[in-house]
Amino acid sequence: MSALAAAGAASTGEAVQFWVLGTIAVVGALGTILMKRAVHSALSLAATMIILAVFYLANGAYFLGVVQIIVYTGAIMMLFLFVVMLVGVTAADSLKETIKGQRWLAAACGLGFGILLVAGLGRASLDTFEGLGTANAGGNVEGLAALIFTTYVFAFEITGALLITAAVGAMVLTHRERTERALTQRELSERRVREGKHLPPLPAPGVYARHNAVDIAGLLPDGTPSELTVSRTLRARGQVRDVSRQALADLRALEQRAEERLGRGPSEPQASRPQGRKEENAQ
Amino acid sequence: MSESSTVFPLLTVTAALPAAGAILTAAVPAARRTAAKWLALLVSLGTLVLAAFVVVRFEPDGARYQLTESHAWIEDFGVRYELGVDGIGVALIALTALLIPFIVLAGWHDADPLETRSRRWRPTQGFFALILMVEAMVILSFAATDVFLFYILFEAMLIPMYFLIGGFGDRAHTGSDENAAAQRSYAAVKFLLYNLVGGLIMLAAVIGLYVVAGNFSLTEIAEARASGSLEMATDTERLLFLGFFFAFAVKAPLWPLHTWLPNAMGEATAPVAVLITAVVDKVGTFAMLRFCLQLFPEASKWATPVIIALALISIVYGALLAVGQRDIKRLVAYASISHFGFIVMGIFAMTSQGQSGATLYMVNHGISTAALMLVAGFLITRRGSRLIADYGGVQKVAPVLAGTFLVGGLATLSLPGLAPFVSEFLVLVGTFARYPVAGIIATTGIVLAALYTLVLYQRTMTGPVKEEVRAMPDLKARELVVVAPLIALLLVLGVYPKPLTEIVDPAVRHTMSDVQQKDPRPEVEAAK
Amino acid sequence: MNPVNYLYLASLLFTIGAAGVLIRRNAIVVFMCVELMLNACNLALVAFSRMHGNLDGQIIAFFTMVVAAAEVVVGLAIIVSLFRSRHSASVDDASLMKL
Amino acid sequence: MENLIALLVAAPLLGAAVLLCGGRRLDRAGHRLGTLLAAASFVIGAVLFFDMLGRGAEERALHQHLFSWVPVESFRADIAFQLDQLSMTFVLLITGVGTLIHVYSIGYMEHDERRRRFFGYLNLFLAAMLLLVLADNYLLLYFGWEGVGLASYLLIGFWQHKPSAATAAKKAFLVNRVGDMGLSIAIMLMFTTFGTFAFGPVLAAAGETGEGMLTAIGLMLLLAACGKSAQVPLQSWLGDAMEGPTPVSALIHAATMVTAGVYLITRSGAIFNAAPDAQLAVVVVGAVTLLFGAIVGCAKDDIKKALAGSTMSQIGYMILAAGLGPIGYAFAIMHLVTHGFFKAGLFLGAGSVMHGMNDEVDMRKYGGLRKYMPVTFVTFGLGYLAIIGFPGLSGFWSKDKIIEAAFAKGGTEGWILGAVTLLGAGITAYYMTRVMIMTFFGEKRWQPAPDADAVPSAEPAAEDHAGRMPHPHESPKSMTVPMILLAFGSVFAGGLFSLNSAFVHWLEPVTAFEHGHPPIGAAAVTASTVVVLLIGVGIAYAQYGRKPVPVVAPRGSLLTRAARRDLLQDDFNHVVLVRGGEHLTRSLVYMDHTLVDGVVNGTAASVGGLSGRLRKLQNGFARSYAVSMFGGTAVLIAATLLMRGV
Repeated sequence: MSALAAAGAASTGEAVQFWVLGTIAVVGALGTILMKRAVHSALSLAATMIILAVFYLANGAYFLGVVQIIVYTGAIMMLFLFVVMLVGVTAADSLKETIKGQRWLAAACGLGFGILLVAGLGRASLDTFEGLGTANAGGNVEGLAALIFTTYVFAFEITGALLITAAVGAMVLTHRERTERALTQRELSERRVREGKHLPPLPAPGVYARHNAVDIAGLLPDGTPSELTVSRTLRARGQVRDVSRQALADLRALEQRAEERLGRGPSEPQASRPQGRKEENAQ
Repeated sequence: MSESSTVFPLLTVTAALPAAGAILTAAVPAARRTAAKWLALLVSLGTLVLAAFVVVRFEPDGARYQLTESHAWIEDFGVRYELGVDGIGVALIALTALLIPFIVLAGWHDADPLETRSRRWRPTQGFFALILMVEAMVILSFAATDVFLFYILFEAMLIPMYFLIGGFGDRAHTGSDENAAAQRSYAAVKFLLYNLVGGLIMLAAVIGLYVVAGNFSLTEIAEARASGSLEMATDTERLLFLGFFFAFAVKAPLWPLHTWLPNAMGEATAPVAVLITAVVDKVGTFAMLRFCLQLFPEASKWATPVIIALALISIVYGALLAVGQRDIKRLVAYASISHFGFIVMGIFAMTSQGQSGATLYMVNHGISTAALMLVAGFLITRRGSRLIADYGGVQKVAPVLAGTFLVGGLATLSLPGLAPFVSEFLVLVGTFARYPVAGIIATTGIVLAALYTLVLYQRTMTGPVKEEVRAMPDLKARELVVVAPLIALLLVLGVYPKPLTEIVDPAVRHTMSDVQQKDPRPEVEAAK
Repeated sequence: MNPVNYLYLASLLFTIGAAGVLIRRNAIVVFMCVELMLNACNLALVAFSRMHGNLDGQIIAFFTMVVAAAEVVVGLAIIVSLFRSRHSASVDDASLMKL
Repeated sequence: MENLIALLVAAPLLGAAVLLCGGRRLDRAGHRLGTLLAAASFVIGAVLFFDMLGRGAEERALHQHLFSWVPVESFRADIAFQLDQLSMTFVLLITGVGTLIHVYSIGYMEHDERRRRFFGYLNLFLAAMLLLVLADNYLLLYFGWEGVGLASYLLIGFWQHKPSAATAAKKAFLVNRVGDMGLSIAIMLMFTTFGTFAFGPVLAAAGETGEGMLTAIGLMLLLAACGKSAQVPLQSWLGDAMEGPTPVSALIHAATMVTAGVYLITRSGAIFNAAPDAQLAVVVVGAVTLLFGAIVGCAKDDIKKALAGSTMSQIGYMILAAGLGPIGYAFAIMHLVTHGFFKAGLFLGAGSVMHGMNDEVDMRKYGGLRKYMPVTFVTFGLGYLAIIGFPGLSGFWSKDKIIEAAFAKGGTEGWILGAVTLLGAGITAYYMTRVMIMTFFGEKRWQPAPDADAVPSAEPAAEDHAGRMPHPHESPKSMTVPMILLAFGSVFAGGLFSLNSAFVHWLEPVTAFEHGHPPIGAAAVTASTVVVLLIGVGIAYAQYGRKPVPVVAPRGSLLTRAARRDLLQDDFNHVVLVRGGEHLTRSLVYMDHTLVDGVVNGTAASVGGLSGRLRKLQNGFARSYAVSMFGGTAVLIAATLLMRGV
């Protein structure tokens, strides 16, 4: 990796770096679009971005490289993660395709597009690389600054305006004005009475809980889980864990471990077990 | 054309006055309906005066285009605001400016709101404003010597016409109001679609012309064509010609693109019907004469046989259908189709008689149709029905109405002594000189014309008096003021059309030289 | 190695991103893919700047980043409000464009 | 002096304008004004006539150029008049007879509330007719030609509330229009051939072009003449034209307008002389019509229609004569003039009879009227003698000359034509005698007139007589005086003209005259004419004079029935033209609606359907749109690359 200027031709070191990191970058990109969970996509995208930052540096775009890490990987990706947390896992996450033929079309287009790009690049004569030696002579940042504040000054100003607008817009979009006073608990209960359902507070989740299990629906007397017991958000995310089977499985495991702990003699089990086996055969 | 524009932009002003008048009229508050009417009338009269100035200022033997104005408009595409009139344009501008006051006067009560919907509800103002707007556009399009400018006007004209047809229908309709409204909107949409299609095709041709010629100035292109500095591939020229001609043929209207006219004229009020057939449609035939022949002489000659054939079909076909009509206004519409056939035939006969005849025909047909249609309108408003069968014996109760109606009819069948005869005979002679067969077939048109006119007159005016018409009042003063001048004009132009021909002939001579055509010389001279 | 490979890489990433936009239903992921595409472009720009030996490419890339940031901010805000209103972040649910 | 010519036309034109636009306040004086102006025109005519006599035979023609009418390049039509002997003859006839009939109409139309307009129309007719005969070019002649057509349309349909009248008027105009087609085509041919259509140049240059062209022109002119002069095959309108008031029938459909065809042919003599085939056609038309009209005249019981038939056949004589070329022109015109006198007289007589008989037109309901209306009887009788060509009276001179000329045509043609003309003379004698007897002799066969609504209500004195027995009475002076004058004309005119063939010499400069020599001597022809005449009278007397005339027409022979229906020619028209035309138009209207319109509407519908299908592609999923965008971009890139590659 060259000191201050990316040379016209890449050194072997750079080559190695390219092949290694490039592969990772591609994998990360694929991960971004193939991971089921948004969180994982975000993380793999972050990885790709960091690698891109490295590539920037390798190409003599030091400022950009740094900005890439700070702004992109640091800020934007975090923003993504925040939103993911806010929205949470949704039914939209499944990779199952709902529109008929969409996936094939997408694949075809993507493939064709890629081939076209590669073909175009191949056809273009891009063998002569000046390298940034001269351009970065006075330092990369200074060079950029000189350009930004001379040639591109207007664009620069406008982007400033754009950013401000974006910030304001984001606030406007997300901000929710509370028009009426928040209901007190009393009013809430009165409303419940008026509506005439769930006079008592909602039933608690976590029957058969083995850890603080807000996502396990409580069971009704007939053994069916009751959605009511789970918070709305979890329901919206479809993260309610099915109780009935899971809980019984846990129960059996519990008994087994209890037996082991008590260290029962093998005799009775041996006596009992064949019977049990007989019963099974009989059935 | 150079920047040299006349000291006083007479043409612009002539067109601007009605435009301004339209805006003012539209602005008149709802309560002051009569004021709006008077305003419209005064404006149209003022325009008439300006048009008279145009006629006076125009020197028949002067330059081809006079009163020229030229200002840059869209530099990048060489579009200029370029005006100028030749004899033909002058004649037609005069016709337009002349007819509008009568149209306004005849439609005096046509747009009175039957019920007051709201305080902002003012159809009357809109009606007259639209008429004036049409007048402005038509005048400007007669004066435009820039193809693009012309195209814009040619299309823009449709908007007010659309509203005039669709918005202010004839109140004498058969069947329920909803039904009538449906028919009316059908007619309006049909009118719009037909002309839009034509216009779009023309637009393509206009762009093509720009690609070929590099600018839109009619005069420059025509000069370049004449001097041979601008060569067009034969096919290109023909395609462009067809593009232009199609639009004009729809407007004219030429068979088989005619079917919008009967609907439009049938559903619109009589004055609007006159506006359509006597004024707006003339733009189509005028444009054939000015643009098709000047810009594409070779293609014009190439297409002539087909066009003559179509024109012939229009003549006979229109007349025959007129005979078969049961609705007075539709009958007049089909008669007009027949007459437009004559005009187109005269234009493409490529003889000076044919072309001056065609130009005169445009003017005379405007006047005669106006006379006939407006009287028919008065008749219809009296009885409240458009069906011929609902009339009979009107002559007995309203002799003046019947008399004027008859004169209008006789003009339509081009009786000698009335203006249309001169033009029709010129067209016939002009055509006959080059295409004898066509000329002879066309003459059958005069018999058919007599047939439908007289049948119409007989069924409506003569015979025993029908009960419904027994109480029919004769023409009122306002209506007489509308009809009398038109009839007088018909008589004068029928006996002394010379002033008109003197204005028109030089322009025709120019056009003839554009298409490099000479009148066929008579046999006897040829023999010598 | 010829630095042109960076361009190949960029195009590859771009294509992947585009495909992602097409196949994912989760709006957030779609956004991420858009980001991926933008980054690919940036990479290409940077490579070009190296190729031409001047910094304009980098400038453009810089602007791209800025715009991308703005876009992300607004886009995510939209997603959030959408999720609030209809409890879903699926782009298919917003099929209001249907006639 | 030539400036007076315009006045000839202007006077009646002024009258027409004033009377038609004048409004009700003129109702009382209107008829006088009209008559006055007609008379004025006559006086001017007379002045011009004597002035003309004052000059040598060759420089008698006068010209007046008012202004240029339609000048377009080489197409020059002028409003210009030419008054030569031929025109002068007509001017005198038209204005003279016209004036008399104006006077007559004063009495005849007395009870009609629209008398003012009637006189306006009459003046309009005079103006147009004068324009026709004074024009110095064919286009102006066409002007007058259509003008008289218009006047006749207005006058035939004067009682417009009568559907029959309105229809008759329309029919007349239409049939005339067919003829006008011929005239206009002829003018076009002239223009393309000679480059002009003024009489002088055209007739002078007639020799310079091919005979084929001249024949074409001639035939077209003949067509025009057929239309205007009610010659076969365009004769059908004349019978119905009798729906008009009787003075109109007398003036327009007997004396003047219908003879315009003869004028046209005579005027275009130069063309016909150079085109024998056209001439032959003319002769044939004349001969056929001559017999046709005569036969029809024999069968009609309606007195006016009988007279109309006779008019037809008399004009047939003239046309035939005109077709004979130089040997005939002069006699054609001469017969035209004499015919103008006696036929007008006959019609006025008929009108007077109808006036007395509550407008009864059926001769079978007349009879024995001579005692009740003596003046009418005498004048009518003189007219009768004149028309059958009783030796010494006008008709004799003119008709006899025509028969001679017909024989003089020479060859078999000559014989055939001569025979036809002779036969015609015989039949004329027959049917006129029939009319005479049925009307004035025999016993009374009067019937109470049917009630008013069946009878034309506005025919003067109809309502008050309706339903009552007619009481025939002599007509007022205003009616009898013109009849008497015309009677004088019909007695002496012929003789006067024939005094050392003054008339022929008078016309000779215009219509070159050459003496025709019948193979059998002139005397023999005359003798045979008289014989045939007597035979005709005899038969008629035997049929109608000896035994009483049945009030209800007997069924009659096939020929009779056919003749009553105008020899079925009208029915033919009705079936072929009217019905066929109706079907044609109806089907065309249908076609226009379904086919021409259908195509357009169909296109619109199909476009609608297509767009409906396309809509399905828009499933509203952002991602599928994205796919299409992406694919589009790919295609674009591919395209650019290919462009580069190529």
